[in-house]
Amino acid sequence: MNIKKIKEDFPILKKKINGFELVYLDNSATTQKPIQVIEAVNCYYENNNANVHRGGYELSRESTDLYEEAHKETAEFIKAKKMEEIIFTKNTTESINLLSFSLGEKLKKNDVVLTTKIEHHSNIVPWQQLKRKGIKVEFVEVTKDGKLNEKDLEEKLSFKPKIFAFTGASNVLGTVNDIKKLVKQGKDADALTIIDAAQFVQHKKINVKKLNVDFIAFSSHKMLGPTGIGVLYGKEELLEEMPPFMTGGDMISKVSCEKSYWNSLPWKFEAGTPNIAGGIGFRIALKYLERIGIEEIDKHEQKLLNYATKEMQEIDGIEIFGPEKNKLGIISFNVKGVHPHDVSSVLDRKGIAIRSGNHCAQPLMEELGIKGTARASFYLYNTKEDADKFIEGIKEVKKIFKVD
Amino acid sequence: MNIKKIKEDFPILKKKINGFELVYLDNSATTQKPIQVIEAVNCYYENNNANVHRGGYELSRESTDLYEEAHKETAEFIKAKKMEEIIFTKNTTESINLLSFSLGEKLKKNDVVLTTKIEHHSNIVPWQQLKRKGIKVEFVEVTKDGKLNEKDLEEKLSFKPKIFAFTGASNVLGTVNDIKKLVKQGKDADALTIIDAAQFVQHKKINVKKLNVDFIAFSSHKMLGPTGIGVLYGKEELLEEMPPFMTGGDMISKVSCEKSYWNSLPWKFEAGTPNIAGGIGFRIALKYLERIGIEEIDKHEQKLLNYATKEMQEIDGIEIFGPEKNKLGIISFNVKGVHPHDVSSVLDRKGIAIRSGNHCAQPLMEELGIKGTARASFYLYNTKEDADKFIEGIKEVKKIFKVD
Amino acid sequence: MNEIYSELILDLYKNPLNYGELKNFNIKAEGGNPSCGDLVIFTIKIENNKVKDIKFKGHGCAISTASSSLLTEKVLGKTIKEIKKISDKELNEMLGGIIQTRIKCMTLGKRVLDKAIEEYKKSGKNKIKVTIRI
Amino acid sequence: MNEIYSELILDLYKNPLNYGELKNFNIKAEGGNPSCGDLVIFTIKIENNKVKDIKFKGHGCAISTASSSLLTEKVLGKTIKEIKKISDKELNEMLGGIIQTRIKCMTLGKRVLDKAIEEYKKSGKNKIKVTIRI
Ligand SMILES: Cc1ncc(COP(=O)(O)O)c(C=O)c1O
Ligand SMILES: Cc1ncc(COP(=O)(O)O)c(C=O)c1O
Repeated sequence: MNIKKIKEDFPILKKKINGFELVYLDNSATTQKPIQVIEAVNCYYENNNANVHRGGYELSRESTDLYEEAHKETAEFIKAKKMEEIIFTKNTTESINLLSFSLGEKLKKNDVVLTTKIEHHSNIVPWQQLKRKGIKVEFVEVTKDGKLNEKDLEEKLSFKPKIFAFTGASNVLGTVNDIKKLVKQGKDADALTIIDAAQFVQHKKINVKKLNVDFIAFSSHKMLGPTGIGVLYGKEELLEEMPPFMTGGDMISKVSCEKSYWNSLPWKFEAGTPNIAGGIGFRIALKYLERIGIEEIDKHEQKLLNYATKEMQEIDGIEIFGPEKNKLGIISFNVKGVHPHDVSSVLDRKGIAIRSGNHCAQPLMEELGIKGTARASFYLYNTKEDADKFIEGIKEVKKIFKVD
Repeated sequence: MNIKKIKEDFPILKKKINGFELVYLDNSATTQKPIQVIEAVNCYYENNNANVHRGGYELSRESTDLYEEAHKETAEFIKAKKMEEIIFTKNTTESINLLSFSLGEKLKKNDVVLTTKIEHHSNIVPWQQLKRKGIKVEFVEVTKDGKLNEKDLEEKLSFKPKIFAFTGASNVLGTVNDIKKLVKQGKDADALTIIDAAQFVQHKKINVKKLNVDFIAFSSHKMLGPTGIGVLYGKEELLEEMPPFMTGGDMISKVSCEKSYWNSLPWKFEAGTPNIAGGIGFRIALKYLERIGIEEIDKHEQKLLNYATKEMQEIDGIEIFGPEKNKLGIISFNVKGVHPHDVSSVLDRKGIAIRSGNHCAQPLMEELGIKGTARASFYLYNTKEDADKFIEGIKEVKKIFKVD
Repeated sequence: MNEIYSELILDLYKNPLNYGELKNFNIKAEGGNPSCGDLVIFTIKIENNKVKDIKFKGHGCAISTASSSLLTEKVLGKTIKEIKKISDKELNEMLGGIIQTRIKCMTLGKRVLDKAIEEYKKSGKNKIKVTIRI
Repeated sequence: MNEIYSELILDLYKNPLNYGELKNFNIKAEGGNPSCGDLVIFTIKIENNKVKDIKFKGHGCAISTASSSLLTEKVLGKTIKEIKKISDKELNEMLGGIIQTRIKCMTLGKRVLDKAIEEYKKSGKNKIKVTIRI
């Protein structure tokens, strides 16, 4: 993996912030885009733009083909059986909402949905909405170092939840869940299994067929792709049975004033004109990731993680949250005596972009007994120099706030 | 209005289809994008890409500002009171689904939703879904030339529907509704008024404040903007009262395992990472339209419409559907003895892109007693030469099919 | 000559062979694509696993009409197995080549026919009437 | 010197003036931005429409803490009307200038104070306790 060459592909990394070269360490929130993806979107608008599905002319055939190709590429990326199992949404959040609405139709009073305390709000709030129907939402407890409490999990699964929705990896702590085991445990309890893979697929290989998971959700913008495109994978036989979520154009086959009939998969779940350019750009992002290799990317991140963690441990007054092993390239931390917002502002002054706050995971924050953290997250274009600048920045924070 | 200069702005119009210069006449389905919009999307990815709302660093501030600016520009474009009234969705279809889900929460058994028989599926099917809750959906009848039947409208409004949802203009026939009158009639009947403005705002000026309409919905991709961005305008006081539609990140202010609190408007209705690049590109599309002037564009379309209609009336065996006056630059027609698909294929061979089919308006087709039509729709970059080529194409259709 | 529709397609569209409906059939299959509005109805008489007689009607574009019509010609006298084997490519060649944007129109009749025969076999080769949505 | 936080901000963050809670107050206002987690609680004693005493507590970043603290200094002895007039710009200048990305942190305290005084006036200047979400 040639980082120098990879960096060249990302135009934004040449940008200066406050006179310093951008060091982008907020990859868990969203990633930057390589020129290949930017140009794919361009190229679509300059050469193939037309509405999909409907047209009987050449241009529309081109855009329809390109948009379908994007579904096929996605199916291959996660090793789905076929593109009928790939639904494009706006983002992970919409994918999970689709599930909560559509699966929710069939749930009954007192049915249980099980999720966990390390989830992003997107995998909590949609399920909470089902409470109005008398459905119960339970949460698997979390250990002090940010892992799922196995005993509690077993106990909660013993109550036979209808749905078990959990994250592949924590966006706050980097905790990587053993998804194979969790899916099996869920299946054994007869629950539908859903993985929030928004922090997983860009770092770890996934094979949904082998995994036998029912649904997974993730976002293009977190894996080098355009904004406004998310994915919902679902097993064909499940998707066939489910009622649609949003309705309107493109997702129906026949409409009369009395009744409507749904289109075939995956279009049944894609109502209205989709984000065609976004889908087409996403395909190129997937190709880019595949060319570099997810495993290579993961290895690279792990190197940076280990290096930066070790360096940080040398500094007094730093608390790092999360597990020691099985962790993404994410460092969630606090500098004693300094508010996370201030940590991030000082770093920003040197062009280093990290995030601070509760990271859309308030229940986890509460569990950890903190208000927020500062968070640096690495991706394929980050270098050892980036990590060094980050460490230097933290030292500067301590100097400015005189907390030595 | 300098069409030649305008055409220069649209890179795709230089494309050759089957050896002929592209004549794009499917603008009702989606419009082409000027280089300014394409570059705005580019520029965002190359200079400002970061997640919005959450970050305390410079890059994130830039993207947040740009994304908010897009809301403000949209508010100005339709003369809304403030950007809090502007919600970005994926498309018109999502906007109307948002309403059907959120307003639907408060509707009761036997409440009536009134829509019309000239609607696009997107303003029919979402309302039909409420039937499961015992809500009734009624349709205003349509006259033979594709206008709303006024007597029927009055009668159906007298049954006091809770919601009156109608299109600003028909995507099939071009019929422009008297939205001022319709809103007033709806209000007088105490109904919430909703305009499907997907075919309206790109051709006719709208002032939602003066109009006093409750909600309007439209799509960026039909007005020079990127795919994957739609708008829902709603009166602030109504949006404040409404429950959110999708839930998750960004749309909440506080989450605990028990309960969640919503964020302020408009974010309460924008769950998850939005289509940031799309929103930013959309702003530039609006600026482009404002610079040229919606009224100027309308005039230009009317000229093309009148010219092409007259020319077509000279040809035997052509049936044109829709009203004679108050019509968008849309010609929906059939060539006697030739299926619409074949009309469009013959034209496509010469690089002329028109649509054929039922145009996502099956109830209207049924009403007109036809299976489908061929449809040409003009926009600001179309020229008299385009119209001439289109007319020539129709003559060729007749020659090939020997229907003279 | 135009380079988009073969003379065969135009002829079959204007004067489709085997247009109509059999009174005496084992299979009646109605199928179509509701979103494009095209509809085709086959009535078929099978004897000894062979197509003894076949007619079609409905409404569709030149390509789907010509294709369905040609198909009736082609399958007459063939066994059920042989029908299955007719490929899209073959159909395309027989029709003199059609444009890429219209493949779905060309295959509509074939898909309905294939499905119908499948159902017929499933039913134990009894008389059936089926409606098929493509 | 660093060019990001003024010495005043750093000082007030470490040793905030008027930190604490009044026992004898007419207004107690708790406000914050739940999504960023910052929280400020003002207790205010008003007499003859003037701020006789004021304290704040809570938790927040350097900027919001310093800003709230400075605000208590600034409004002491002022009338309700005068408080309203303090602009964001003024606040910014008093703090020695803050970076653009953090404007919301700076204005948190001021927004809570403004809202609290509004509620106080609405209540007919009776003793109130309010919770404000920004
Ligand atoms: C009148 C009307 N309403 C709604 C829509 C749906 O728009 P979208 O596909 O962008 O959701 C369309 C577009 O085809 C339309 O013409
Ligand atoms: C674990 C996890 N789930 C869900 C989401 C939501 O993704 P999006 O904002 O793209 O809908 C995120 C992103 O922040 C995440 O990290």
